[in-house]
Amino acid sequence: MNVRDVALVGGTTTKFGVRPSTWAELAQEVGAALFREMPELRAEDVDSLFLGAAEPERFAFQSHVAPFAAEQMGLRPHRIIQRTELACASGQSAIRSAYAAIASGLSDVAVAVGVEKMNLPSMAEANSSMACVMDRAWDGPHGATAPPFFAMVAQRHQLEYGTTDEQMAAVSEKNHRFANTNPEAQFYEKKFPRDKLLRLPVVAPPLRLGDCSSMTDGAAAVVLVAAELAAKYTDSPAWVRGTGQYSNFHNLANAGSLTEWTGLRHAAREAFDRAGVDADTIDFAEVHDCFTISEIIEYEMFGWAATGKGGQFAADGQGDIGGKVVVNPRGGLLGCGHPLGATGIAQAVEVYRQFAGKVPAARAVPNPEWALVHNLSGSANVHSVMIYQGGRAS
Amino acid sequence: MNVRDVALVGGTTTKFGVRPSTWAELAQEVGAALFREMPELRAEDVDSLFLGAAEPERFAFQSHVAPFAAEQMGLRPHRIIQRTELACASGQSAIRSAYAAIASGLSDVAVAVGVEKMNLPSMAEANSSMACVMDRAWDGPHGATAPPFFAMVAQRHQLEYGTTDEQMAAVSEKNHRFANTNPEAQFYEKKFPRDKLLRLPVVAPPLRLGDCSSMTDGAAAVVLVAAELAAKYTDSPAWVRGTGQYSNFHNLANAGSLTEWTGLRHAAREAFDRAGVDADTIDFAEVHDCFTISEIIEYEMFGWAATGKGGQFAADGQGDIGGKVVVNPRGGLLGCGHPLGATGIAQAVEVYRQFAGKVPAARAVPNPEWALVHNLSGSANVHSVMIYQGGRAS
Amino acid sequence: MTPSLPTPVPPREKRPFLLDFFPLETADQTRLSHFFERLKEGIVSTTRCPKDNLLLWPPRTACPQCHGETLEWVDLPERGHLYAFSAVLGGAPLGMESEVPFAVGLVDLEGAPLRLFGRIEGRPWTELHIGQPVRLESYEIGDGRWFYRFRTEI
Amino acid sequence: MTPSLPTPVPPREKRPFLLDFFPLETADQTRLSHFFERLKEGIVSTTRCPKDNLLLWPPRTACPQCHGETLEWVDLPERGHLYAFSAVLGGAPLGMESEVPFAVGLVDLEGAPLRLFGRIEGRPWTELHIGQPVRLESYEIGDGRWFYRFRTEI
Ligand SMILES: [Zn+2]
Ligand SMILES: [Zn+2]
Repeated sequence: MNVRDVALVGGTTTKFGVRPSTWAELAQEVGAALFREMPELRAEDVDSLFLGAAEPERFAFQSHVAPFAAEQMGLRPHRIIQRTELACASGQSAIRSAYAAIASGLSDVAVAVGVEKMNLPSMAEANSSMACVMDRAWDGPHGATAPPFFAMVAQRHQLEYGTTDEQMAAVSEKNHRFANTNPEAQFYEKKFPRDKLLRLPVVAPPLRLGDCSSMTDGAAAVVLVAAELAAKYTDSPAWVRGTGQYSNFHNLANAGSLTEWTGLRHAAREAFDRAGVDADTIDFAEVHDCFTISEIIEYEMFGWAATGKGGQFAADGQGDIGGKVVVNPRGGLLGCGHPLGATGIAQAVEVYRQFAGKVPAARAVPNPEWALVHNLSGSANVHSVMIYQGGRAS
Repeated sequence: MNVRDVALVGGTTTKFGVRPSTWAELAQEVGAALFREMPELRAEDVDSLFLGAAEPERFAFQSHVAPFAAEQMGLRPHRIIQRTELACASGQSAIRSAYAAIASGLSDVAVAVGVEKMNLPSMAEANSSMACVMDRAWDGPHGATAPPFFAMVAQRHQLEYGTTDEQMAAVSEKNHRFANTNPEAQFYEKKFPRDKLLRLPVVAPPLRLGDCSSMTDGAAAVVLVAAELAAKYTDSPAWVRGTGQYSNFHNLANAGSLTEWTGLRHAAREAFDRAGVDADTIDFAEVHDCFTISEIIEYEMFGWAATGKGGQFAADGQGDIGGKVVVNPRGGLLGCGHPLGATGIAQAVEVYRQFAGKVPAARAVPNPEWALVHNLSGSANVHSVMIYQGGRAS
Repeated sequence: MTPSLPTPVPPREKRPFLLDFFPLETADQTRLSHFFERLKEGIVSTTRCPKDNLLLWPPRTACPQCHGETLEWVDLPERGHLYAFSAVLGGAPLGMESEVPFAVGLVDLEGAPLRLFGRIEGRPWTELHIGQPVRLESYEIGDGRWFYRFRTEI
Repeated sequence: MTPSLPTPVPPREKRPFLLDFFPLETADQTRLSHFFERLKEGIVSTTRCPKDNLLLWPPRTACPQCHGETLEWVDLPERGHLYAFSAVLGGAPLGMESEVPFAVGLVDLEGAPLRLFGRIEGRPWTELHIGQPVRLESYEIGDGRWFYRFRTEI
């Protein structure tokens, strides 16, 4: 049997934000929304379920979450069922697993779903759970969490390349502006002009509140199928063309340079090579802007901006519509919020919608054919990239 | 490109038991052991890492465990890195993911590793973490954990079919006797004759201590490669021939019959069909004896024993060497202990070793060609099956 | 259905959420707060899909069969009988150690197609038998929240 | 290297293990208990692979390069300088809220190819600068366990 082409044929997300819903209720909500969005999808045809979730064991005190999600969504997977975890990249991992399962013939119709409930009555407890994404026993006792780590990244980038707070704010302004077109975004109704962003409180110097993504509740789901089934579900699938990952280190002592993310260069190269394209081919990208400085370094590592010039690239609007590449038209993690396991799935939903012409004009990428999704996880110690091509179902 | 055949070409486990080692140290230990066991394996050739781990977020207060494990093992995965979770079946899920990745061409050489640290200074805390494998918010507050659930399964099987405590003890005696041949087993040096088993304290009536697997620390790792690379690593690979899973329910109210595990019948059928064999073809099986009653019902669901006759099958020694099918020659979860994520990997190690003739005579299956690995997870709400064939590397 | 005994409930030590089995029950945390409000009135209720005529447990916000989100609340019958039972004699989760030994069971409700799992109060596990009549009851857990359990009929 | 100040350490509330960042340090829990014994003597040490001449952090039981399990303990130099730093002004994990604001940084050790992450004590974050000299120290955390941190040179 040949390795099969795999199409992403639809998907949806819940409203992201501080939700008065449990993890189970978010899973039920996204299941109902998915079947409403895709009336041709029948539960009994879904043979496999891949759940991306980062820390339900802690945030929701619930383990064995793949069958738990299946019950909430009204699914009875009869080929493959599993949960994939890669912290902030757990959702993309679920899609990659679904891809491999379908390509290899193990599955024909798979749902990849991401669910995360992060807003708890005790946010200090939630912060502890976030902190254990890093090396808990050796870095954790010092107070290692994402904000001070990425703050050091920003500090070094500012020192080495002269990147400014204003350039970082340009990233946040763009992504929040795109989020204002996206009713599912956490900050859909909030305006963040640049001058306001620069007056927000400092969270971890030099990062201000507007430089950081949020603790968010949300869920998202997509459907992937073997090529020959794609036309049953859509006439505008997103084809999975390339994937790459790289894992460098874990303990912060082994990070090496904070500003040169070699793991991302490797993962991007692998994904581009498999897709047979390069960075210049990409029309739009959903990249991991957990912090503004992340998106700036990602411009550089993907090769859209020269090394050290990511800040200028942002300030020049090169990641905006009309720029070199449209980055985070959905609103990014900054504008949409970052429900860890759901983020990578929601990014893929945006890819599908852009290809299908189902986004408002204010964020529509003109004639998109190639898209890229990127997630980093932890302290940017792992990078995950997928490349999609739009096109007709065969 | 064709879907590729996938070979499991080697593996190893740490000593299972109450270990004076952290999660990280267990990962380091199994990494060192794997490279010692397979001198032809080079770290830079390992392109992908699949980690099976059930609850490191809770037991070890560590998330993002795939790159964490990579650092401990001295690996830098450059194709795929992820952790798979399916509670008690997390290890088998890692192997299935590695299989799909290699078969589809995403990976050439992958390590699937399972690590679990369960023995904590507070075992009540560990018990809470075990309990959240079930529906925490609705079944958990009542005190739902594995022992009382499987005790109800045993009670119903005894009521419906006349299964006896003595028949359950026969399973435990066999598996503990096999474990006495396995220095890596938690109970390698402990003898459990049937009369002793029947005098052990009751944990959850009718289950006694000897009917239940243990809280165990341990790690195990295997290497899977594309067919054309197999000969580089071994001349006696275990070929992955079939896989099947089924997910029925989660909340205990939706379990249906406690003694008819339809999910296992489905998963077995799927795996047998993909492998092109049936239950009678299987020479030996590593099945999920988390409790003695589980192995008895598994005899029935796989079709080796008639429905309701699993207890008699055990008492007759039909799962022993010389019986219809050799079940759990490694010593099972009862004899080896059950470090959740490591269990499925350690079962696969036994499959490899049996095919390679690397086990002591006392547990060697005569001329094995076909083997089966089974894990249930949670309240037997999910079943996972893989089928392996022994044979020369091509 | 009668609320639990009027004896005062001992106050409950506050636990971190990741060690607290009981659900958060207020409307800012769950869309199923009606269930817990009804519990305080002594009634165990659940949701039902009118379209599929399907009684659902646990209570939900979307039907697992038709995926519709229009469900209705119904009260459950309080009588049932034991389908299976066991007891926890050791190895209890954190916070339940002092309750050991305790009985648990699966209960077929009378007149509703549901088999609920729950704690069985009233008699020690050694005096239980399959088929034994039990009754659903609600109780305050000690910090203002309520839950349900079964009690053997006298 | 000097042990931490001789002022008495306030006793530390016992936390569940799944909320306790500090490692278990005794020989029944870790094969690296030597590290913690040495900490009590005021010395931060780590392991080194003699075969690869590789200094490893954190201390380990197996070499990530040659996969050998024969490592040796070496003491670390106590002086270093800040490679990067920031501070936690909010959003601290449970148990660290009362320490906010606190500074953290990556420190290049003098004379050893290691850049360690750690808490920076001695001066508020507003008075720190890249390149600032700091010194490794050990301290008792309040329940008999020890850990390490950095302190700015006066
Ligand atoms: Zn319905
Ligand atoms: Zn070495």
